Amino acid sequence: MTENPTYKKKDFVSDQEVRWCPGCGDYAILSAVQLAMTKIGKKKEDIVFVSGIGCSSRFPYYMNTYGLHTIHGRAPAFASGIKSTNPNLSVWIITGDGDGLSIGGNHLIHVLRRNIDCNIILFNNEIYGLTKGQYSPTSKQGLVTKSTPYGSLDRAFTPAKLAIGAGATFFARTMDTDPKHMQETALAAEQHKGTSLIEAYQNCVIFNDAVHDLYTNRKTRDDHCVFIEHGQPLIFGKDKNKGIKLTGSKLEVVTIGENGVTEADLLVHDQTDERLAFMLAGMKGPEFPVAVGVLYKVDDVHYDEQICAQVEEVKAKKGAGDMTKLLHSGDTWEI
Amino acid sequence: MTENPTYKKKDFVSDQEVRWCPGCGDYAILSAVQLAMTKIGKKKEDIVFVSGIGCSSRFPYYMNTYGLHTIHGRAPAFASGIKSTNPNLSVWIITGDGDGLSIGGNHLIHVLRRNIDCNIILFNNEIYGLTKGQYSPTSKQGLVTKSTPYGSLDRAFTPAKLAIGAGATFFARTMDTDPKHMQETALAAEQHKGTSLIEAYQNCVIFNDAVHDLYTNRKTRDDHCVFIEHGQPLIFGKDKNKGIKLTGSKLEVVTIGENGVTEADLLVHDQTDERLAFMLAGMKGPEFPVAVGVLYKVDDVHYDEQICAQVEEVKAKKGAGDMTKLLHSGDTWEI
Amino acid sequence: MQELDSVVIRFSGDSGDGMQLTGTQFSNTSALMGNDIATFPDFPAEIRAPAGTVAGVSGFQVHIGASEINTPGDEPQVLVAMNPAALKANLQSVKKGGTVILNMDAFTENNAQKAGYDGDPLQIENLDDYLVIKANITTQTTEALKDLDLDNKSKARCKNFYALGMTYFMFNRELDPTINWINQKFGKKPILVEANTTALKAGRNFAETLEAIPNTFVVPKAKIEKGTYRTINGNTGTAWGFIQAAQVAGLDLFLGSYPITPASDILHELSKHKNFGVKTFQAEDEIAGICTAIGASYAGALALTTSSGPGIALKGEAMGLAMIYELPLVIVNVQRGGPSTGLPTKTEQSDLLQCMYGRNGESPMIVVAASRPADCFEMAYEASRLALEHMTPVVLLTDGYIANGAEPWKLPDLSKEMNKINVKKPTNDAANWLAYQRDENQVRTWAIPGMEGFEHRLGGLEKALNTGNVSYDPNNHETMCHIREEKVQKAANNIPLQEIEGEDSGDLLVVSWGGTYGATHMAVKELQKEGHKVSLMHLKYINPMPRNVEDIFKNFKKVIVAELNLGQMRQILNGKYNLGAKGYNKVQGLPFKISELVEAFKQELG
Amino acid sequence: MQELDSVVIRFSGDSGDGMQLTGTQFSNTSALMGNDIATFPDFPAEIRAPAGTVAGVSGFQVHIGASEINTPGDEPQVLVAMNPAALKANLQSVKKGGTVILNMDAFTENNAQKAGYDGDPLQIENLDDYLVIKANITTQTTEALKDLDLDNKSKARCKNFYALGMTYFMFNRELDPTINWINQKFGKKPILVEANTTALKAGRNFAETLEAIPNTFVVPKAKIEKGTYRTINGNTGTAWGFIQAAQVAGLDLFLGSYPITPASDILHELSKHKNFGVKTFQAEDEIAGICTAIGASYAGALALTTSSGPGIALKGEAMGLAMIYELPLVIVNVQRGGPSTGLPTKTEQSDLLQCMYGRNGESPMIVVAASRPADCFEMAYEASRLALEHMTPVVLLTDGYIANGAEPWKLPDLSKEMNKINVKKPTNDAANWLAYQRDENQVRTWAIPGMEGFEHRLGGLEKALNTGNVSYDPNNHETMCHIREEKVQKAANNIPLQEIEGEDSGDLLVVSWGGTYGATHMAVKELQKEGHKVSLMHLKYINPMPRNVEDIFKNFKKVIVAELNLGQMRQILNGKYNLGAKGYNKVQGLPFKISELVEAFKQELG
Ligand SMILES: Cc1ncc(C[n+]2csc(CCOP(=O)(O)OP(=O)(O)O)c2C)c(N)n1
Ligand SMILES: Cc1ncc(C[n+]2csc(CCOP(=O)(O)OP(=O)(O)O)c2C)c(N)n1
Ligand code: SF4
Ligand code: SF4
Ligand SMILES: [Mg+2]
Ligand SMILES: [Mg+2]
Repeated sequence: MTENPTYKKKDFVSDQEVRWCPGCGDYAILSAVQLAMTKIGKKKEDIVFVSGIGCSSRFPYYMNTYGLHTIHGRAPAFASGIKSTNPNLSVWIITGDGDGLSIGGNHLIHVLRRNIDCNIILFNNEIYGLTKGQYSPTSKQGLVTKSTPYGSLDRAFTPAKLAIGAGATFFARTMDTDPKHMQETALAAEQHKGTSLIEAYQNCVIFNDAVHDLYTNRKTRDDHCVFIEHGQPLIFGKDKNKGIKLTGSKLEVVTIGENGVTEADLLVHDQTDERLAFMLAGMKGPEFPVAVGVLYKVDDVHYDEQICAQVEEVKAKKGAGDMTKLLHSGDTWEI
Repeated sequence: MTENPTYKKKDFVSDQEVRWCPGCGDYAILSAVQLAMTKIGKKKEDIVFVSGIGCSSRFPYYMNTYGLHTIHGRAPAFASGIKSTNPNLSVWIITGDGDGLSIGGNHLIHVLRRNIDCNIILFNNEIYGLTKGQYSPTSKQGLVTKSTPYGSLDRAFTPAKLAIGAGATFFARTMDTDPKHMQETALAAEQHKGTSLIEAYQNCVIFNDAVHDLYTNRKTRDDHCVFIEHGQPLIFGKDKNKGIKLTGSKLEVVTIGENGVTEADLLVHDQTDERLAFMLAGMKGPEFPVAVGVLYKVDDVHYDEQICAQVEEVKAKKGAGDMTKLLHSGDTWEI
Repeated sequence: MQELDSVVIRFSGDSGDGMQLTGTQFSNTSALMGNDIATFPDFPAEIRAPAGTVAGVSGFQVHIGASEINTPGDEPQVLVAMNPAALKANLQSVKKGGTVILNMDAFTENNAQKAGYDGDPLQIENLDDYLVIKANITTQTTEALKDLDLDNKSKARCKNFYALGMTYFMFNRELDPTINWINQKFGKKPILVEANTTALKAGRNFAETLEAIPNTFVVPKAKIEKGTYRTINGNTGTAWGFIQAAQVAGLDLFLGSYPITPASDILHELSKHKNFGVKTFQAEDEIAGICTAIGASYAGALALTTSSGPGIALKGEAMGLAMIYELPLVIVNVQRGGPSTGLPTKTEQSDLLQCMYGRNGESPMIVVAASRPADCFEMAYEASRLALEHMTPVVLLTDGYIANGAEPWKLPDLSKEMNKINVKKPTNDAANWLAYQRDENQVRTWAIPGMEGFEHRLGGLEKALNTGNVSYDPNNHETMCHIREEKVQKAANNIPLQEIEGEDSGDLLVVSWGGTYGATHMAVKELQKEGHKVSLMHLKYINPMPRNVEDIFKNFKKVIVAELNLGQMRQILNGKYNLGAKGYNKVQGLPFKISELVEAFKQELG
Repeated sequence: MQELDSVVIRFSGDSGDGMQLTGTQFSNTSALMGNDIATFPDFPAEIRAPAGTVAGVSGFQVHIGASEINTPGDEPQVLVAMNPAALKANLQSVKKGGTVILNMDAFTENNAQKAGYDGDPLQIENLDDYLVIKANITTQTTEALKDLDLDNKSKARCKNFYALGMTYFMFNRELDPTINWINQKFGKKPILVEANTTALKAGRNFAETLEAIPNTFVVPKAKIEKGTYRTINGNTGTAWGFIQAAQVAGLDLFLGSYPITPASDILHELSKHKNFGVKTFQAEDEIAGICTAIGASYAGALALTTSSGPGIALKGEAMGLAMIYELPLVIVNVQRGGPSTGLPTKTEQSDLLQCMYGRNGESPMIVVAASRPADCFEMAYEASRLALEHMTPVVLLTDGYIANGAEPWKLPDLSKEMNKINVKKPTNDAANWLAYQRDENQVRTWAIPGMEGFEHRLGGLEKALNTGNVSYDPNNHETMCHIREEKVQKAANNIPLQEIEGEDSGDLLVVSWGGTYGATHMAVKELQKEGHKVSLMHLKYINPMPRNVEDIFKNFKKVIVAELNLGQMRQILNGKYNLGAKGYNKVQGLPFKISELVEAFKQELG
């Protein structure tokens, strides 16, 4: 392996003007990802950003790497083709809650199932931004939007639950208002071999402003998010005195020092425990804090590696293909 | 409500010749469902069977009810339209592991999310039957099929996990070799308000024979299936002496009477506990028995009821629509 | 005060400047004052492109007249440019001698740069041919509102009403309609009512005292047909046409749809009218959109799906299914600039062949197209009527231009002016009913779940004649393919004969279809006035075509097909009638200008 | 022993009777013995329809000859019917005077009923015109195998080899090729080798002793071109053609596909050849199939997607994207009976317009079609070559008939007979490279991830000339639409000129395309022999068409377009060249018969 050049953030800034609404959460994510790219140890020309359609999906235009802005919902399929063709590439999928979970839900669960080694950032603003504000599969029931003037009727997906149910091997949550965490999460995703799904809480100032406020606002964040780490107890709160306890299959918020609760009583995060990850995935406010960080990470075979390995195996077994031989295989005759 | 006629099974047998391979598991399911129909308390003309494409999807032709044989993978969407239009109908979706989980995966998770009050029977034979034997999203990794002569590479979905992750409110497992259980499960599904997903282990004698044998064969079934019931401890085995114990987030197979284990130590099934259901969903052989029966059932709003309620609400609020009024609403002027 | 027969004004500014609203107010006021109008909202492609850039310019063009107005006009005579980018984007299209109103507050160095000017825009652009009115619109607005208890930003946001006030003076518009609108809109926030009203009046007063406006104009009432009028845009008209069809047919209306520009507004509009028994289902994708609609149709609703090009591409398989099911269904394609994602906010007519042929197998379908914003109501109604009476999916084509464009609409007398709709319910004789038994028009009947004794199954496999059971018989397949084709063709007996504008014979027949009517109509009229033997055949019924179409062609020496694509209708007509017709084609994402058509037709006349 | 120039035999029985295998053996043996052959496997639509029913009948027709054979024959001269259903399904198509071999063991009352006979089939059918050979094939087979240690069911299963043996005697076929095959196939189970070989021989011997076979026949070697031959079906040929193209281009081959009848076998075949660097990706649906392929193409593979009509309908949106990306891609449509799910196992040519136009916007694409099983290799290669050399998606049309049908194929000399493939990699000058800079054929270059300095982004929005950056400029859009169209049309310089069979001028030009070549070729040849001034223009390059096509039309008084649809190619040709051509159309899920074509063309000749 040749030495990779050392990059600065600006090396990943393309010559295209960034076009999102002023105040949109997308800017912060773009910036964090550009920074993360300087640290992943990949050459610029070996990085591909693939997106669907949506405000968030304009992302690849702004990255000075290879990139595809594709069609609505299908980015995981394009990425799967890219990665299966050239597993050396670092492939990033950028999608939205509409792109990835509405029209693109099937491709998302299938890329997770195949565990193709790529990284997905799902910009969850709980709204269709680009088409000017219709509710999405993550919108809270009852949301009044352009297409639901009397309130939406659908129950919402919890992306984390869906992903784990589909067989994801890596799921993490982060947010636009914590660029450092965003950056670290991107790095952790790239390091994971297999599909890494990052849900990023993202604010759409125009059509769904402050929807994640409880979790992302610096004032309330600490009391409503638990930043989890593998092997660490689940502690949160401004005063670091709250925690999560597990009894049977029930989670509970407790206060350290009250009712005799000590740190030792708290649930310790094990990112390799699928069932635990599923439980954490479901926590939400206001009763519970949401879990932020890597909820789940487990190693398993990944398709892109296997598809290449299988080609090599068969080559080894049958020898490199010889077309003339193939044509003459089986019954032939001379005239 | 007028009295429903009393039906015999033959009332649900259509005039079309049943066309599956001799020995196919589909026959048993058809028969069980026809019997179940006599008990659900619905008039024949108020029942609709909707399917996609596949061997299993020929099902509606054989039911003497209303029915649609649609296109590949989209049955949940058709059913959603039917049920939203006329919530009085009993709507049944028939799908396969290819139809429902490959091309149709997105519609499946979205109908579960919306919790439309219909019943889905997913015929899981872990293969594409109709197209003559390619692997499917539930096929075990490494399966040699027409399209994978060197073994398949994809990891398999566990339908139960996927469904619960997507927000299902009812999930049950049953099998073609236990028609009585199949029938009871169908009845339970119909009684549930919201989307009921039944996974039926089904044998494809031609392309994937005996794939579920461990669980469905009468000889091994009792040792490899735990038939679960709400409020009952998880006991299984020919001698009814094995059970499942839960410690932390870990499940364990124990033997009653060994190492001091008594029935009281066993996990008691609570079908309303989503996290527990997710754990049970993941149990599989040979180490674990698979859970058969209703894994999960919880009440929640269902879209079809809501969409009608919303129409009534708005009518009540604004009065029944008057087109002339609408045309003249806002600014008008006379010439 | 000078009298004008018509005038074209373009309001242009940054996406955040409220130009759509300003243009709409100008249009509505003019309509209320008795002018004929046509509007052309011209959105930027992105949500809030960077402030100040050309990409972020949002425009609204309105054409008002004392006589018939059919297009938003080729060249604006007045341009209101709220910033340098707006000037840059629009100046070249302004008529020489026209007026340009500039908000000088926005002409900063920074903004000039953002707009891509390499220096002072007023120096760089050659403005000699225009009457330039410079006004510090922003500061004057804040100044006018200085006593109000509002932050400066909110005050500045009223600048569009200030600019509107200036144009109201210039064209002698009444302030009341707009003041009423402000009251309604901001009723709950009296401070905003006051701010906007004050800004409007201040703008008007400023213009009155401004020496730079040497002349004011008046556009007299148009001599249009008597009746009650309102303005309507195409998407609203489309939505209402469907509601009306459902009401007349006595059915619930069901829309299965997935949002997409420029079709989403039909979904939005229908969602508001649940009290008409309208159900709107925002599906997970376009495929589910149409499939839920087909399900709803099977269950007995008047069912629709709405989308634009890329979404329609996804519906092809299900459209074929609806066709072989022979269930009523309307598929609306609000066409936009293609191919692929293309130019989402722009207009085009390039999905005609897709709608005709974008399915596997022989899969004929009725296709109709609306000709202008005010025609969408009727054509949505017609599409529904044909779907229900012929038990078939029907494609309704509109486009981004007529979908968003508005014009006055003479409200129909619903009790008299609408065709009856004859829903094909079977008689009660269940015992002898067959799902695919047909009437003389090859139309089958519509039995729905809940009807006792009519239990039946539909499928996508080929069906046996009459019974509809699965059939692999070769001859049956051929028969069924012919029957389905014949059924669609027989709808020709159930649509109006083709009208032509002008003489029945002549040197040139101009053929147009769909949303270009305003422009082709005006261009042909102009040529006719000049004495040319030109007539117009504007098609709204595309498949089947009216029975007299073939005969009409025979009486013209030449045929030219004008359309906003590379020749799709021409391909159909030439293939069908061997006309050897030429085309006038434009694919710029923009509607036709009358002048370019006049020129092209003249050239063809020789 | 009578010498025949050609003979048509149809093996027919229940799905479980092994008729596909029997037919294949007869074909292969005949080919090895030097005959020309053509085959037509005719599957039932369902997997194992109920045993004994007409729906469950599986047939295999083979045409062998001492001279050129191009179709599987209009009417079988020999029918082997393994049960009553097979008799019922096929008797009406057997040539009067032909031979019918019946397995009397299966002619039970029960089976007759299942076949829909209301009594004894031998009484009900009028068999007077046929030579009927009754044999208790099942019992005689079990009898012949009585000493083998096999259960009776397995013994009875060998009855197809017994029947095959009978036909081998009748037509003096050698047993060795089949015995070799049996040895290979069942090598691991000697008991089965013995059983099947014994059955084959027993059948042959039985026929020899049978008085009922009054005559045996010999079909001499065909006088065909010298070379090495093998039999090939269209799907295998297609798969191999792609592998060859990838080898020549020096690229890996990537297939993204979703199974569908009758295209799945291309996926199956390619999956076997991973040692050629072939990757096959069975996607979750057709959309993912094409999208993975586009991704693979962007990453530098020769990328394909394969499907049939309903699956192609789903790919429209992504095809449009590949088109605007201008990436190489081949989309194979193995056409089947439509519309909708239609007749999945039957053949048709009704997806032509879908492939040409089934996308939003102006979205031109190269379209080519293979003419016969042995042509699929070449056309798959050509499709790949054109995709790579013109940086565009290319549609390759085949159909169920040529996909499953087999014929002898003279193996090409790969080192000489294949066109070079010129992959459009950019030169190393990254600094001056632009993604959409073009050569004289409007073709851009292909830079792939991993190439330093060529980082670029592609998207589905309209692109600026040369740079490929997003552009909403109206004139640029028009320019780009024209360029993309021109690029496709320029490929006409890179394909062979159109050949015609027969004179350059005459009374009638027959136009056909794709998989019907065998029949139209034979029909025209027959008419030419009769002295008619008829020529054949068989199109394989559909968009663009060869440059000389328009001129060819000019020299014929009439044109007739023969196709297995309701007139799709006719619509295109008439629309393009204003021919006023008539059509001969058939939509029965079946290929053309030579005789029906001869009759139709004669009628058109007047
Ligand atoms: C096939 C197709 N259907 C619909 C659309 C319209 N569309 C574009 S983006 C979008 C949803 C965007 O929402 P999301 O993915 O949440 O992205 P955001 O804009 O919120 O970042 C829709 C419906 C399209 N471009 N193509
Ligand atoms: C759009 C489309 N794609 C592909 C097919 C081909 N196809 C039909 S059924 C099927 C898979 C069937 O598998 P499954 O759903 O598991 O049903 P089974 O036959 O096993 O009961 C496929 C790929 C089709 N009919 N339509
Ligand atoms: S609409 Fe919302 S998501 Fe889109 S750019 Fe604007 S703020 Fe961001
Ligand atoms: S192929 Fe398999 S699933 Fe299909 S009918 Fe036969 S046994 Fe059943
Ligand atoms: Mg969003
Ligand atoms: Mg299956």
